[in-house]
Amino acid sequence: MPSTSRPIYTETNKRRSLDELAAMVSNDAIVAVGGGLSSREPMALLRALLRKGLSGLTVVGSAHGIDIDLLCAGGALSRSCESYVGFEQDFGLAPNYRRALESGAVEVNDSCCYTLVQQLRAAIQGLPFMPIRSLRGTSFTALHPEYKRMTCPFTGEELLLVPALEPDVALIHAQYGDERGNLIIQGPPVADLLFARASRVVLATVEKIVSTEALRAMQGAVIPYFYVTALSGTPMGAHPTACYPFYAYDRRHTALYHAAARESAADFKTQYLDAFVYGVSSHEAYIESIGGDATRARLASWADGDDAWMRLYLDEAVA
Amino acid sequence: MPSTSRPIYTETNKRRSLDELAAMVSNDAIVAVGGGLSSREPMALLRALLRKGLSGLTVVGSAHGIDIDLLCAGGALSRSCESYVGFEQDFGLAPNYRRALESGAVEVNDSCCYTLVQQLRAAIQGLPFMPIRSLRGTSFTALHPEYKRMTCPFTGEELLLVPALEPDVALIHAQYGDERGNLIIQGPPVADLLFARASRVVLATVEKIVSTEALRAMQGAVIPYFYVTALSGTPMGAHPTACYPFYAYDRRHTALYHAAARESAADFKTQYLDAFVYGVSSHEAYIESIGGDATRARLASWADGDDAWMRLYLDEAVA
Amino acid sequence: MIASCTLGEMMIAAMARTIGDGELVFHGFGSPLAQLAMHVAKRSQARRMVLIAGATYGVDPAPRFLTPTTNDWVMDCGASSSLDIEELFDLAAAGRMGRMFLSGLQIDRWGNCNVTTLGTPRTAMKLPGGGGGGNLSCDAQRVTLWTPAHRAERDAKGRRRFRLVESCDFITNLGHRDADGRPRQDYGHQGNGPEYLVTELGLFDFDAEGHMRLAALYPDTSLGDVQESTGFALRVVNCVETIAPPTRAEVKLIRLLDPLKIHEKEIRPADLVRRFDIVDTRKEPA
Amino acid sequence: MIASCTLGEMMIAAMARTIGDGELVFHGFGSPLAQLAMHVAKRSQARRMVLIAGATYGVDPAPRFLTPTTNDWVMDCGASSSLDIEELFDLAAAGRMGRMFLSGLQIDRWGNCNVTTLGTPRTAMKLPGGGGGGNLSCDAQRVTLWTPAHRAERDAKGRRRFRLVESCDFITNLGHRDADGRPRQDYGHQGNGPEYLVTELGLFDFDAEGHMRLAALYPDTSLGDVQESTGFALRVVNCVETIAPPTRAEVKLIRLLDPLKIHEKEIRPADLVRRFDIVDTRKEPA
Repeated sequence: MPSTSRPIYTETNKRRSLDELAAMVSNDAIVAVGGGLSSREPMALLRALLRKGLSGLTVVGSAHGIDIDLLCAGGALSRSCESYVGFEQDFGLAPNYRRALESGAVEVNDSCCYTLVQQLRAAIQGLPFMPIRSLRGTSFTALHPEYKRMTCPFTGEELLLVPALEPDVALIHAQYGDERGNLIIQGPPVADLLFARASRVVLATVEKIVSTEALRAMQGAVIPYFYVTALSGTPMGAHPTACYPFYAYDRRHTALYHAAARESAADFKTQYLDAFVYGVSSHEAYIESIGGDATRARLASWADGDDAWMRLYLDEAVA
Repeated sequence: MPSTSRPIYTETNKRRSLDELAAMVSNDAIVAVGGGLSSREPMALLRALLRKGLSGLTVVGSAHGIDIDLLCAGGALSRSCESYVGFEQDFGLAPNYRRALESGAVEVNDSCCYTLVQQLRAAIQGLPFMPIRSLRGTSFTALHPEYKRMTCPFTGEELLLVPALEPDVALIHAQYGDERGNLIIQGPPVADLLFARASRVVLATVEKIVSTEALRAMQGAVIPYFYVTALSGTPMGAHPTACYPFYAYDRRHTALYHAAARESAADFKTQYLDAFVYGVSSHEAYIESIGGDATRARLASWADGDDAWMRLYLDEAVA
Repeated sequence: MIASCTLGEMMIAAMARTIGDGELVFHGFGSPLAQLAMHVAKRSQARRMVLIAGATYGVDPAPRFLTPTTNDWVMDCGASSSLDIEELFDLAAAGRMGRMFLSGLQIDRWGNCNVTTLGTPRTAMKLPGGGGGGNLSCDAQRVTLWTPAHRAERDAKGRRRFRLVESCDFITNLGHRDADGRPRQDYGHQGNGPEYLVTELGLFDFDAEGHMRLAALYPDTSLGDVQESTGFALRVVNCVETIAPPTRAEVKLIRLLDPLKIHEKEIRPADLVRRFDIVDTRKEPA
Repeated sequence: MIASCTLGEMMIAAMARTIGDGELVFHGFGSPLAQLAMHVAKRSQARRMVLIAGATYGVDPAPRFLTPTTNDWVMDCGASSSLDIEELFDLAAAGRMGRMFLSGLQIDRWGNCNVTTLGTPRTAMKLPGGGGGGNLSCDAQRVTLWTPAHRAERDAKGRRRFRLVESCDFITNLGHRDADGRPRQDYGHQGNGPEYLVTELGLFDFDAEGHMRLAALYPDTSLGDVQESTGFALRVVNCVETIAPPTRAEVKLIRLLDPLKIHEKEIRPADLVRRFDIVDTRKEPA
């Protein structure tokens, strides 16, 4: 629980390189990964963390996929408190995640979305816990002996108390940011606003760094600068997840990822990690490795209309 | 506390007249008045309530002014749980409010902004209470014997538990709304989003009723339709408080109000209530009574630039 | 003219019919059958329902086509507003969520679902996890369960791995009784628990004890089919009905909404070939 | 060239100097002196402060002119983002609000303030109320108090009604000890309580016990002035200093920010005529 006052960040220029951001994450940290499912996950930053050889991380979050699966493949995790990690109906279970959790290498410590929300809210409000009514009767209470029960002094009913969760670091990919660290998230923010408020350090990658005036004119959720520790301009930084309006979900690349992951840990290492993570020295090299401008153009084609958008998701397009 | 499930409203056409809205508020209700200070208070609806002769209301809110003062003058209240009622440095104390509370006609039950936020949040989350750390050591705890203390089972520290507050009705003035009840609030929402989520009935007046498509294209805070019980298109509905971008705070009218209120209850009745509340049969008649189009144009002149904006607030302009 | 429909379309229609008008309804992610059921209901018997999309939390969106993943801007098109994760879950916690769709890799007689881990105490198989199901199964007023994988064929050793199990290895989503048999009511949750289960073999409701009960079969399934694929003693209503097919308009709507046939990814290959006649006695919706 | 400044400008400068760089600072409503102090600090020694405006909750706004009321769009002009009431108060509750300005119609030796009611137990005079002060006085890391109405003239009966009182009739904002003398630390609040009090007669800090202590006087006020207007035994620092005037640039800035002289509404008529020489030894900010 937060025993001391929470930090704010007021430097006037917070631009850093992707590797500088990665260097601000420590082994064994509690990490909140932003975005969710196939959307706006901070993939470039996660790849940089893997290249750095980070380990022992605990991840917390709501509904995730390739981000957590990749961290599992890279041996970065020791505990998963996510609510969901998978590829939905699209490709099914998350193979690297399964291997890591079934082998015991990563501790199974699943949570639920609202439990997470309430735990983050407690941190944001400087409180040691938040009450919830739900979850009693499920197996989550046995998996989380840290939850406590109380008898409500107003109603006499039983409530569950979930402790404050203050991630050491939040990793967020946003569409836009300014030098001071203001971030604009367009489309569903998932849990990112909560992560930004609850975490001690907030590291952001953004598609575009723009002026504060330009930010102000945009529609979208704003994370005020004083929560943000540092940011990096990282175009295509969420690939292969979507970052609209810049690019859609790269289903073709995800199919390739999942096919390699399904084989075995060894095959995934040679076919995917060596090709797209360890074998590329920078995010720029990664962009080249996935096809550079041609891929960029393909994924931007969603904006050409419903047919073009649909075409990105045809099974025939996944080859 | 909320013992049963909370209502949602899904009628496809929620447009009602101002008087129909007023008819939906009962004597003795707990009422959350939206807006704050000199901005976006639902004044037209409050005047309609006074014309209806409503009484026994409890009001809850953060920082208010002429709205609560007027309700006091009209004898509508029996208890005030506001955090602040006054005219700031501008005109000082709230005369009708003072008379009502000093005479004992209205119970003094002041609250604080964050206490209110947490009590509304409890209602919104279906919880019987919310913890806070602050307020212990002040006199508010004696004024509110309903607050309870607990020893935190995580940290051993003492916390204050404030009970859920579910207003019977929220009265909100917004810039825009659609037939289904979606509302757009531009500029500071004050506590209106919390009021909308926490209250059993939400009655809104709006400057303009527009299509859902038009609403969607606008920037601003949205109150989704299912919280909203009914709404009325009521241009100038916040007068004499501001409703930008339509009109600024009518300082001249407020000066006239305050001068009458300072005199005595009797003088206020004849000089103000009879002229602007009881003596006008409708909101349209009220608009005429305050100068109609000329006043409208004067208050819209803020948009002509800083000098024009400043001119509205010159002491010389208050005559 | 549409003469027949698929199993997926049958299931979608059956799920859609569990939705009442004026309910606030939510589907999670990775659940195209539930997504389509909601869009069908919204356009037929439940025009005043509040449709909240999983993952994007858009209110009443009108997506141009169903996408293979749930958190895609396509799914948010036309939404009249967007909630965030806090507001969505608060709505449920305050008892305002009328209905939620939930599923499980294990579902027991009380409607408990497991999507967390198989094998106990050691994790033999890690499942994806339940998202917000642990919370919403307690908070949503009513729950419709579904699974398109009820059938438990014998494996090479002649054993069946049931989807409808004697007991869940982990209770991700709470049904009518917890692992110790304690009734849900004891917990004082906001919600009333599972009301229906739609599978590819039949439709179930829950009796006064909270026990699952076969209520209807498909034209091509039998009581025996259901019994042999169910890991606990079946309870059956007095008069088992036959699940009605969707109307032609509903089938047309489903095909329009899901041109990529995303929902068929949920259906097992053997069930993809099942066809059901549409004998349209109900009035087509306008 | 500006040769002198007013009392208001002196007070604004003294209040501004209590702000540290990099602090998140908040003023409430109806407090033009505090508003101006924050804008002055933001443009001089505390350029990295996070300035959160009362009532609008705008972050770092640059209003074109001070308005007679606080929740006016003018005050929000140029804000880089806008918080809402929840986020603002959460920031404080989590210990992120570095400083808050608070005042009272009664202020006692421990820095408790009353803006709720005069007269106890019966309300003789209803004051406007404290807004969020009851919460923020506990949560904000540091508090600067101010009042431009310290002077307590004798009334017709020769009695003084003190602003700095022996004890508050109601503790709206918590200082260093509660009504029973219990120290603030016992409560485990996030914040550390009042650090300074700026009045029209002098500047106070708080000693290790949490007791108010005269630390500086204006060039035109004396220890005697302060003592006779204070309702409790004065404590005084060893070496009482003289409050420094603002720089010429600061005065210019104040006059630019407040062309309508809104802040003078806080000042009593007798104090409006006080003037202070500006002997500018400090370097003007760029």
